[in-house]
Amino acid sequence: MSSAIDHRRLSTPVILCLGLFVISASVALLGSDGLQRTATEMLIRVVTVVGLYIFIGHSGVMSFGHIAFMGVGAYGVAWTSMDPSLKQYVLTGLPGFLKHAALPWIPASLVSALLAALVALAVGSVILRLVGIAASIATFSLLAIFNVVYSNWDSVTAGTSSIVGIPTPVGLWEALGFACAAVAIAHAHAVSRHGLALRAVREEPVAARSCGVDAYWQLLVAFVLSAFVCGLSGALDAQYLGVVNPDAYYLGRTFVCLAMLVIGGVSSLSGAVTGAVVISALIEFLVRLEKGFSIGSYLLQAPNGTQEIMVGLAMIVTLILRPRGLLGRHEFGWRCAATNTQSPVAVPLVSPRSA
Amino acid sequence: MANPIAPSAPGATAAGLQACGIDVAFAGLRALNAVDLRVPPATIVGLIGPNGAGKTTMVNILTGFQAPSDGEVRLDGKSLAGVSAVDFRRRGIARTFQGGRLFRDLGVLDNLEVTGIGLGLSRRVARVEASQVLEAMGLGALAAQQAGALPYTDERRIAIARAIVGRPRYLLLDEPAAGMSEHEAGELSELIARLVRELGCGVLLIEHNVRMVLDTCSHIVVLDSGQVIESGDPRTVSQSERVRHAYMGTTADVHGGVESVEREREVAA
Amino acid sequence: MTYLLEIRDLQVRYGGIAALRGLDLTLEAGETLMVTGPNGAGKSTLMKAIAGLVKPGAGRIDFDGHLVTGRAPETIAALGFSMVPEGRQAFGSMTVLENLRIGTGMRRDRLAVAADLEYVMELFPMLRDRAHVQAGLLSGGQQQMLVIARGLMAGPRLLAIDEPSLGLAPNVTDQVYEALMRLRRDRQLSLLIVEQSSTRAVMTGARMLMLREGRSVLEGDPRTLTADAMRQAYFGLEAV
Amino acid sequence: QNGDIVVGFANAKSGWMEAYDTPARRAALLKIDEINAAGGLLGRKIKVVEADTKTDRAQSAKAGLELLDAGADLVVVSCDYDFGAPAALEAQKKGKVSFFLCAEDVKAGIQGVGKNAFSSSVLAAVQGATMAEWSYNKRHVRNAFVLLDTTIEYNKGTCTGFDWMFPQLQGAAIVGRDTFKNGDASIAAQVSRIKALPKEPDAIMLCSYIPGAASAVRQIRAAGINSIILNGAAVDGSYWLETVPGLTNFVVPVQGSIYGDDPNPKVEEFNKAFARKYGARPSSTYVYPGYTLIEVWAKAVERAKSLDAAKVTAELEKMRAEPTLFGSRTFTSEIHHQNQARLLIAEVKTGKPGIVDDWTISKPVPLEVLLKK
Amino acid sequence: MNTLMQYLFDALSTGSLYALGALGIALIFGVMRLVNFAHGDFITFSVFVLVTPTTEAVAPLLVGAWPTALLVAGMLGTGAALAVACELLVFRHLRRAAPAATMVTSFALGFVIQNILLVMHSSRPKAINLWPALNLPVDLFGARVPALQLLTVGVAIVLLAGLAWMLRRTRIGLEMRAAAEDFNMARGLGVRANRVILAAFAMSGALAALIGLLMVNQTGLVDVRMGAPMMLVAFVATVIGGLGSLLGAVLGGLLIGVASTLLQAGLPFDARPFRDAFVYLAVIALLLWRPNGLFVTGAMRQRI
Ligand SMILES: Nc1ncnc2c1ncn2[C@@H]1O[C@H](COP(=O)(O)OP(=O)(O)OP(=O)(O)O)[C@@H](O)[C@H]1O
Ligand SMILES: Nc1ncnc2c1ncn2[C@@H]1O[C@H](COP(=O)(O)OP(=O)(O)OP(=O)(O)O)[C@@H](O)[C@H]1O
Ligand SMILES: [Mg+2]
Ligand SMILES: [Mg+2]
Repeated sequence: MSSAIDHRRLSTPVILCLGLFVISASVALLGSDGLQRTATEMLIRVVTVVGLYIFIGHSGVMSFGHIAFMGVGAYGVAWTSMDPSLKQYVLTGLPGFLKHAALPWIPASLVSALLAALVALAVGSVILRLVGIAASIATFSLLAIFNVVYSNWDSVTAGTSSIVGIPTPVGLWEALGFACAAVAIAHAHAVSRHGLALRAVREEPVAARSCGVDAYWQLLVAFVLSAFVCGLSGALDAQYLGVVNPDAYYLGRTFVCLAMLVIGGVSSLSGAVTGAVVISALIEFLVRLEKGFSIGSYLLQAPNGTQEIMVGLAMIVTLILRPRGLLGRHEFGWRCAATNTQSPVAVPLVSPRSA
Repeated sequence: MANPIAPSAPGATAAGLQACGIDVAFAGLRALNAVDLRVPPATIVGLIGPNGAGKTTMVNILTGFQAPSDGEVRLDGKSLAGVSAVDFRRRGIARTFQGGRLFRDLGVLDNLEVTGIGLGLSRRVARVEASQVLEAMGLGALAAQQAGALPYTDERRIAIARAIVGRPRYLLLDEPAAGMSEHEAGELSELIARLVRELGCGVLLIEHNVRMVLDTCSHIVVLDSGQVIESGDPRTVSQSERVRHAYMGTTADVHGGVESVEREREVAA
Repeated sequence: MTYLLEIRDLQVRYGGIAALRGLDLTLEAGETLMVTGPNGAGKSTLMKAIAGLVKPGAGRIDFDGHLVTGRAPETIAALGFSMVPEGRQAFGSMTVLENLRIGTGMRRDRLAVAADLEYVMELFPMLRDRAHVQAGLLSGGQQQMLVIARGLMAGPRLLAIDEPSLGLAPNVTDQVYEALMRLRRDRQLSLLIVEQSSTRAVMTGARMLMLREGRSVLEGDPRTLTADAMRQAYFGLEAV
Repeated sequence: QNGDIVVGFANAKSGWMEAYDTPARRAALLKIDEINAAGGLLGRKIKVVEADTKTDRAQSAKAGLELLDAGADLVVVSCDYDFGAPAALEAQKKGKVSFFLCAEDVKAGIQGVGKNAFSSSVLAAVQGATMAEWSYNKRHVRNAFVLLDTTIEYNKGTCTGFDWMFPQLQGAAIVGRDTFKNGDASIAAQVSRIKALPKEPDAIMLCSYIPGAASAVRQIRAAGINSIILNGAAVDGSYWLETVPGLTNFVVPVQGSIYGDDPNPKVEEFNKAFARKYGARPSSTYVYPGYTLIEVWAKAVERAKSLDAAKVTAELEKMRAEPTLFGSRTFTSEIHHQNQARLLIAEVKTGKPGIVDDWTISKPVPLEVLLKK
Repeated sequence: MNTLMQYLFDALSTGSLYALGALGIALIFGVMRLVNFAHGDFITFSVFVLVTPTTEAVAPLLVGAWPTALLVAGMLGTGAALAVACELLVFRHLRRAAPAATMVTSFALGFVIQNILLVMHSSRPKAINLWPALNLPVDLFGARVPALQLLTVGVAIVLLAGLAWMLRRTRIGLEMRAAAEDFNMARGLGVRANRVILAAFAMSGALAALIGLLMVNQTGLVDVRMGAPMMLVAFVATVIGGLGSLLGAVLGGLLIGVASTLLQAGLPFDARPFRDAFVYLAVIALLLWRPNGLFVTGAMRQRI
């Protein structure tokens, strides 16, 4: 483990992707059908949480709104990839070009993610003038608005009831691919000038200005990018489950994903991934515990409802023991020894500028 | 000789960073009152005055962090009214803060790099510049440290380093030597002198370490409760009764403290 | 004999960095000790350790006969220790007056508190003028005055000040020192002052303790110490 | 392929759906016991496997899979369309018959899942329509105020039915509408809107469910409005009546009576059997569809002499007014739901609920109405 | 005219209910910089002590059966006790943690509380008719208002005054704010910060219980999910009011309540389901207009 992201080193994303691959592969080889689905869900969650990380991790602004982008992505696929014959049934109000559209799943996913990014651009350009908790509330309002609109815009979203019949091409490997893509995007942003500048804004907004950093612009970049990734995760989610519903992209998921991020370590990409993986694993384990493990002849079983309670407690304990999350500010990677030699004070202050 | 910072008539283009007739009013308090001040290129101007005189406020005005209630800031005669703090920096007007204000969670090198990025450099170039400045200031050893863990005085050094990345044309230092020993303060003066020599950078130095100001500045402005009460070269200022009374008292820091030691003895006895 | 403050083999580390490596220090009631030393020497850490704000790795601190290592800060404060931290940490969101009142919670003698309030406002008239202003809006030096006053308002037996002159106009610094000397005389107030300028040490006629790299490298009456010895200690040039 | 027939239950055993799923599942299990006691189905015993959906859509799908892996021939999914559908879809994919425990949304069938998905309950729209026609004929209701809780689809369905039927009736008019959300801390504004009407409406059609419905009624009555309140079946049961002491003029359409006064004595026998097995009488009419679905499915299997989904579905779709313990059931190749059915009318009088009448709507609710076309 | 009055009263009462919720959040935030997402579940939990735990449909009264005075005391006590327990077992150990961590912890805590209630009481709402008298309408300026609404308004006003006085004028209030701003510094100055914060939690817990009491009289039911929505509205209210400012919180709560009631009354039918969307749009607009909320507190105002 080594501290702070270093842009000359790609080991972090590589390690993360390898890790995810190993998990997926072993599940694919050993796991049951159900376990594979769990792994797929986990990978989709990874995409979501990484999306959250891109914005929250660098800006330090708690966003409650990103699951709305996930929802936008999810409904996006419903609109673009669903069989037209079904659409005229449930989505009567769709504009013609969407009514007849039936894109293949990858284009559909990308288009939906772009849609989410566009929404983010529109919303972000307004609310990102706010800072801190005010911004958080603005994002929360965004989530609430999304939910209200998608729950009542019956002709286009089928209102509160689920849209079913979305093609479900997304399985373990597809999810893995996108998870790795998300990790790559996040890393690229983290080590880019935008990532660093935004971290500076998080630490000392005032000083950042005195360094010529334009907070609003940096926030917007991260916001749109993270919305894109979250939109992507929504698209995946919809095409994995085949069902979308406004409430599936509301408070419950928001809190779970935020918890995964914070518990992994807000300001660390490795943390985001770890959080998603660890908590998903924990949940699955407890679910199975509720179903009952048969150890030999002896059946070990927990009463229904314990899973939720245990997960909650586990989160609390983790945060008490590691307030900065499992990884804190650390990233997975091979430490390259930093060599700092005290140099004579004779060096000129500034080199001839490399134009 | 002509007073190098005498405010030039409005409209006239005088080289330098210039504040013209600045008024600042806070709820029921006149922090600055028709203050004129100019920092010419390649000179060190000192700004001293009692606590609450308005020095920091002046810096905020001169760096666009605060808009004056009246008056305007000019750069080489061009008005900077309505320009954001960010653009002030991009036009080469850098500052430090009274309290370090480092990016505590970032590494020292990253702290400097941020400036480079803010000025539009690519990350790679910014990093090179950053490490050069660090080396030049003899702080290379701190590069890998986390800014938040630095002792107070190192904090202040890094803050200066961060400000001078990308060779600003003007540098406004708000009490850079606070908490430094005479020795450390001495090193700092040298550094500032080098800035002027090597970058032709104009410096506004705010300090309560009077000796340092007298030694390094070619011109000194004295503020008291928002008004300029004295302005001239170190001699005139240090001799001005008004300044002594309003500000210096009988200070150890000015003259080796001998006489004040006597006073203290009496008090103690 | 018993000391007001007695520190033995005090060690403090922040994660990897050792800030104090076995420090010994004693202070008698009514005595003044000037702590100097290059930057990063561990002066502020020493203050924090006494106040109970950082937990020592080893060693013991006795204050007024009570073992206080590892005790809660409020308990230590209640024993009569008050600290003025480094670099103005006023409660920025509260008014000047509220800042001054905070420290007086442990004091029962309301009259004395009122008297002290008068006193500090005499000392720093600014405090009276801006009594109801939010402390965070004050200027740097004004805040420094405030925290010094706040420290006094706690009516301590031992007052520890980390760089009192920080950001203060020279004449104000004089006033502060005069006041401290007066208090030392009138109230037997013991002082532990971190101060960079050794001339101040000379002026106050206090014992001086110089730290470097977490150790005590020089101790004694500054008037008798040779400038040479001081320089050597300060820069760690071992005299050969 | 001999051995046991496997019926899988993918229901919520935790989370808030649990309260809705468990009673219906228990009724279903009761029926299965009866069948097994009577020698089983196609001469084979019925074995039950269960999986918890945890009131979560993704878990629901996994639960469905799990049951299919366990060789389920029939998959019984959660009461609510949203939480049942994912499991039902898995069954559909694997070409198995699935039944919703008590879904009353037309999508919980061909239109929303596939050709092998059914629900034996009575569509929400039918409940709404029944309220309209019955109150018009039996209570001379001529003008009604519609209060819709937009939280879930069921509510919208109920109001759809009412809105379809009521205006068709000679001289009947809807004089006002409003909406609220089940979680709203207060519906004062909605109540005031009713009070602002020139004259108190004959009836208020309340499309909601407990708890929202109960607190709405409480606030309506607290404001001194005494109109007859019409509802969907979702508010059946006496457990919440404490909320509005002395409640009266409150009508609910149900499939069978839990109050011991069902015209069909067999229903009361069932209630007793239920109480004997589970220690408490059914708490609402939503117990019954669980029983019915096993009943009709078993009949279909007997007739098809096979568990093959296609054959069973075909048999189910042949059912016209098929008598069951809780009224007759009809399935067609268009609709795997009851879009016209006899419902009992339960009325609460001074806090005491009881069956006062029964009613079958004069014409079935057309598909396009159900689909909100 | 009458209807207008009617709507005004409705708006006011809904508003004051939210205002009370906001008070609880604001109190803890003002004292801990902690946005306590468990607050909603404090409400639910303290309401549920009214009935005996059972998964059956009908739950016999527990505390609900006690004489009024005892009942109120019992509920407020439970609320306070729960909050104190949470502080002692959880939040106390997170003093140094970042706001994000404490926030996540708080909703994890809420999640746990809610699921414990689910296991104990099942998800079935439980009917309870506490003080029927409160639901009798009172005639006032040509409007008929349930007495409960008047009570709510009254309680809100009294509590606001009381708490504001407590924070501004009393020593404990002073110490609370000091502890909130710089925990260690405050201790260094002899403030028994932990006790102070404990007290604050006790108060907010009692406040939660009080809201629960009012809500249960409004709805006549106890339901596992009754607290959460209230908490969210309260959270928003606290922020638009100006974080840390009690008066702001109350005003924020009122605003939201009034806004949603009047929108409900004024919007055309087809737009009414979108009511909350409009409310939240208004929230965003308000924030853009006053980013630090209606009442800017010292915590928000800083100089360079
Ligand atoms: N935002 C503000 N609101 C109210 N008063 C302010 C504000 N900013 C500054 N002041 C007041 O303006 C005066 C000047 O403040 P300033 O910080 O410029 O003084 P200074 O010369 O820097 O003092 P010091 O040497 O102590 O730093 C002070 O009295 C301060 O209280
Ligand atoms: N919060 C911290 N985390 C990690 N290291 C720290 C922390 N605070 C201080 N240190 C380290 O402890 C050592 C002593 O720091 P300290 O602040 O006590 O020095 P000092 O003598 O007060 O310096 P100055 O004269 O600049 O105030 C320094 O090396 C510093 O890097
Ligand atoms: Mg200043
Ligand atoms: Mg220090």
